[in-house]
Amino acid sequence: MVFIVITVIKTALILFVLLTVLAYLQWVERKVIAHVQVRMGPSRVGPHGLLQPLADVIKLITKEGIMPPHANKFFYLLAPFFAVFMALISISVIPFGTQLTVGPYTTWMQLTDLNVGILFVLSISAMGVYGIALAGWSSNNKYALLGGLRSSAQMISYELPMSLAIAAPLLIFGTLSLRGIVDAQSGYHLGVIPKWAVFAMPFPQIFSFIIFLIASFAETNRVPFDLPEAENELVAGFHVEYSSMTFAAFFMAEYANMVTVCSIATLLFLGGWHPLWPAAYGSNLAAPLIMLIAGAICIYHGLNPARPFDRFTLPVFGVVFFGIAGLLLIPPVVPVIMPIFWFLAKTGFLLFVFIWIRATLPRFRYDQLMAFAWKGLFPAALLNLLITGFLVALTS
Amino acid sequence: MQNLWLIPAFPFLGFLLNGLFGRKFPKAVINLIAVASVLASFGWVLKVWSSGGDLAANPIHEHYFTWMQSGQFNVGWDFAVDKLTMIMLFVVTGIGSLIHFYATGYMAHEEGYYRFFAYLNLFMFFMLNLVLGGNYLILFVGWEGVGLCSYLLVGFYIVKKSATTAGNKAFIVNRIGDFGFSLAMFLIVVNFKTLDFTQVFSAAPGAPTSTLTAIALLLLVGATGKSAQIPLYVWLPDAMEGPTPVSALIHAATMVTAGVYMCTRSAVIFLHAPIAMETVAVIGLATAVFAATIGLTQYDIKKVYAYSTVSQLGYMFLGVGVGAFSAGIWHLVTHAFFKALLFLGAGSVIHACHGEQDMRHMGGLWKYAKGTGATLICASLAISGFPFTAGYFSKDAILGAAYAHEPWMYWVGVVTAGMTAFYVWRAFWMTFTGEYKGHGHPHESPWSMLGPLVVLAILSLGGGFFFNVPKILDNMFPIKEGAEDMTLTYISVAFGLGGIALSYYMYVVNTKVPERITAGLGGLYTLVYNKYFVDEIYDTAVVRPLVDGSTTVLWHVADQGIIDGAVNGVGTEARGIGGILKLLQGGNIRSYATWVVVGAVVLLVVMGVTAMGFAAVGQ
Amino acid sequence: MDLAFFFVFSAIALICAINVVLQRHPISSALSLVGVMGSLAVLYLQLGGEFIAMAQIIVYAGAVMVLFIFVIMLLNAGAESRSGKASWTAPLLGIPALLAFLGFTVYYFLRGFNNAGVVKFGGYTGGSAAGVGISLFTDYLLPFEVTSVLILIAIVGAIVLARKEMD
Amino acid sequence: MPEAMQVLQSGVPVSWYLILSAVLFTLGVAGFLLRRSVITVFMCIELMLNAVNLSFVAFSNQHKDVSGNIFTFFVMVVAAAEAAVGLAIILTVFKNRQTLNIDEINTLKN
Repeated sequence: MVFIVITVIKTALILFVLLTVLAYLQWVERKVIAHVQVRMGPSRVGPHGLLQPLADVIKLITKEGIMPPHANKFFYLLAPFFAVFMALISISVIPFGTQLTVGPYTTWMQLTDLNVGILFVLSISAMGVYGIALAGWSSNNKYALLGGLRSSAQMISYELPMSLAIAAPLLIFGTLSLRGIVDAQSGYHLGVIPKWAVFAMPFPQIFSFIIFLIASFAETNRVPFDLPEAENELVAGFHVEYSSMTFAAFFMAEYANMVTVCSIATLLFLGGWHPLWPAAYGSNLAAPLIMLIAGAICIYHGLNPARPFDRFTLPVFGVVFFGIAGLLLIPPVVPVIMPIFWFLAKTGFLLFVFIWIRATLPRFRYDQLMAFAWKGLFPAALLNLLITGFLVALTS
Repeated sequence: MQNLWLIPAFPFLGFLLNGLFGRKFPKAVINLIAVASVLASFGWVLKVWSSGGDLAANPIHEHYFTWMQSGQFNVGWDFAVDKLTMIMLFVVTGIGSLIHFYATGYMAHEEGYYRFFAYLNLFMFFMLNLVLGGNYLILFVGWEGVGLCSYLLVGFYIVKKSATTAGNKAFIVNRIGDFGFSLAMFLIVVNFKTLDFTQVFSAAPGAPTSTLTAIALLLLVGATGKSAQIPLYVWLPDAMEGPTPVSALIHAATMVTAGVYMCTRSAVIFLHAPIAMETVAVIGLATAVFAATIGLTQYDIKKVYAYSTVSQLGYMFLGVGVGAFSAGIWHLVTHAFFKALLFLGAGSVIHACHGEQDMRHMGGLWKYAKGTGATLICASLAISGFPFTAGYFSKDAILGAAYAHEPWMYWVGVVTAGMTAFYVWRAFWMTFTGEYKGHGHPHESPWSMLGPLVVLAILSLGGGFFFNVPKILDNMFPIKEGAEDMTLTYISVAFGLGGIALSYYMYVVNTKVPERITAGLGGLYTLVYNKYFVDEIYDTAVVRPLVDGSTTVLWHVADQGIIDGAVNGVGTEARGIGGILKLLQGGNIRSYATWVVVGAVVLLVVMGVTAMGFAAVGQ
Repeated sequence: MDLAFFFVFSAIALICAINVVLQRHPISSALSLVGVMGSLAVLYLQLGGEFIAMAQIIVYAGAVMVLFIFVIMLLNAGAESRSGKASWTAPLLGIPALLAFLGFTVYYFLRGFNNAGVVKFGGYTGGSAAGVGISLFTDYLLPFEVTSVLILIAIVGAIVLARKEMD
Repeated sequence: MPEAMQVLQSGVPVSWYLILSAVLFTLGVAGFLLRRSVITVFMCIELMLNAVNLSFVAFSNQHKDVSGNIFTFFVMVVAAAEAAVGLAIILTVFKNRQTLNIDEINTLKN
């Protein structure tokens, strides 16, 4: 009974946080890209456009949902649901932190831990193709169909290097459970270098990390592999016919997938919630320090504002940041919050890389995409797996 | 953990670097990589030797990973080092590095420079695998690998037809031997359920003599192939088409002695198979004398040394065959010294004469190439068993053991020793004394070539003192007593000196004698000069029949006649029957499927009505 | 608990399987087949075959069926046509035979396995990735290697067949 | 029957899985017999394979022996290869005959 209650609470919490993050991730993306391109980005709705996501949601809800003629209604409506379902479900096996004890109850910061967790994630991402393929097929539109075909081919092709890249670190960890994987990366070489997979002996998994990142760009249909929704050739690819909430569903699915692959990369290669350097050298102070700096910056810009309303908004943010910093310094909070902080920091960094790449790179041509997958990425992943296996066999 | 795997790893790394990127590298880099890699493994061997402790009491054995496992059969990637291996390691890496160094000078002006050194490093890798291997399969990997490298290097001058054919010959003849070897391994697996040396040798004494004899004989087949013994020696002389450093390293010092090493390694099996031992001894002796007689008449300097290599290998097998394993290994070591020296010297001579190999067009080189000449003198003394040179000790040990075993073997061996001395010195006189009859101006070789020569010369003079192999291997192969009769030594030495003197008389004092002897002997001479027509005999006796037989019998008769006839007959028959059955073929897949289902139901009914059906179902 | 689990997912599997047979449109059949595979994967989990369950989803649902859908989309295959001379052997002879087949098998299973024991979660964990892997690379090594050759052949065959110009 | 109830409390009888697999197999065969689209027929074959896999896994659970899982694994591999080649064949057939109706693909007869 208690177990069920706890699980329900955890589910609600995770879902709430995740959905908020998804909404604001899009705001962050627009802001970052804007600043990369020396624009201001959303700034009308609320201070610094902070309420933009809300406005978008309202807009999407109130729009009219259009049903294209001669479309297969059932699949047309099933597709977005399927996509978002598959995108959200794999979050359930991702551990965010260590054990958490509230009064008499102790639980892991993770919905559930499967013995084959990583395989589960792989299988879910494999199922993700259906949403897009169905959408492309069922909306009875040649651009959509092309987009669907492209994306299914692309996803199948890039799943191989992805799986191979995942297999290499698994050889070192010797477990498939995500929690076990993170535990296997605890500790430090020479007391300072973290035992993450990217620094793992006998063969640092840096290559498989890079391969995994590239493949996950393709898996999430992000630039430079966003051919399924290439605006200028396929107008909008598989979701050209979708509008209002169904369109929002696809949008959400894409961002949810981003979050998933980033957290998987964090767990597999960047040591999950383990800090970058030992707590002995004060890794626990990193979080409050960052918050303090952020607060200081806000205050400073508030005192000599660039825009009129900065005079009011920025100091408020500064105070908020100071408050968070103070919160992070409370001893009982530290052991609970630090793992989460490190996990979120790494994931956030990877998400930033995703956005950064989108702001930087142009799109591949389709044949280049396939050639890259089969002639470049796949052999590289295979070779990496081979070397890793050989060295592991030699040293174990 | 001594990390033995590093020893072969260094040359392999060199091979990868030179083989993959050598095309881009300047020669200096290629030299550096090639020589440094071999030197590195030599250094690691030294390190292992110094820190290895008492190898006799507790040999090193390292298991890296299970290579293949199926049922109870299990082969691991094991390296093992005992004293025998240690000796071989020193010979291979030591002489290997010397010859690499020499090759940098000798090959300086050749095409495909990087290719040559890549192959050479690859050879070192496989040879070290062969020596280090802790079970027959690893040994076999090395065994095949060195065969491959020998093929690649013999055919190194890819534009020369003769070179490529020689490479093919070496490879194909070796196949026969390897076939025997693999059969032997199968037998071992069947009888002992393992290929691991220690397990096999601990189990061997218990096995029936017949089995052991079969295994030993098959191993011997393999050895004759790799070590150029009768009847499979024919490839070695042709292998001289390869560059001279290759002849020195592969076809004199290391690879060709692999057979001897393998037989010594399997000593336990051989000791329990007396018949096989006799065979080994007889084959060794026969090869020794046979090759020696051919060597008497050759004019190509490298051919002369090649045949002397064959006959010296015969000596080693004689030693193994009469049970003096340590003596065989001893001769292996010393022979590695002076024969490598002979070949390198020959290479230097050829270098001096602008690629001329026929001794009739040389002569009088002494005043041009004193260094080469001096080193060659040392080598020739050593091989003819001049007292207190390296060859003297080892050959003497073998002959003594042979006498203790069978006096007549001793006498034949002694006569062979005389012949050896004769033709080696004949070669020396013909090259270095008299007038220069070649073209161009001969010149001394660069120091990169002379340096190794000097080192090897010292070794061939003093090697007997430095490495007293029988003492080192005393715990593995107890020294045979009874060979202490000094008169035997005197006799063999006398024969050796006699050979030298006779050759001096015939080729320096009175150079008319040889023609007269050739004229006198007539047919016999042509017979020997043409190497007893063995190649021709093999050609008519083995190759032609195979080709013709397969064309006439297999192709025309068997294939076209019987098989095709049968097939066509069946075809016509089938067409007849099909004519009736085709009425069932509606071409509709679903109706076929229906019939399948009906068949399944019938099967189930049968299962049901028969009691065994229920038994099967209800497990 | 186990019973409810079994009933739910076997029901889904059965409904989807019936759907596979009855749906007129290939895509509908394909998706129903995906449903069958998914529920079978869950049943595998219950039977203690974790690895196989995941492999079922990754390989079958994730790759094979996607290939099917891909081809269906490529050929733009609509609802099947009733043209062509149908064979009446199939329904007339096949269906009764099929029913007989079903009856016999079910009878044998009930008869032969009535005391074969019961299945429950965690009752058997040999099907974990480790268990499968160890058995696969020791006892079944040779078949494993052979399958790799099989796959190679399949790849070559597929490429040769699907080339643009069949020259 | 109290003991039967008690058995059911403890878990699901293996035989039920086998019966389920038998039914699925039968459905697959039925689809093979009744459907006309080549692709659907092919999918029915996959359905039969899945049914057999289920019985394999059930046996493996019954005998507490992993071999059943291994067989399933091999069946999957073979099915994947088969799907690749089979679909390629279907593509070629469609290219040459512009039809997917299995009743019209019947030139191999008499």
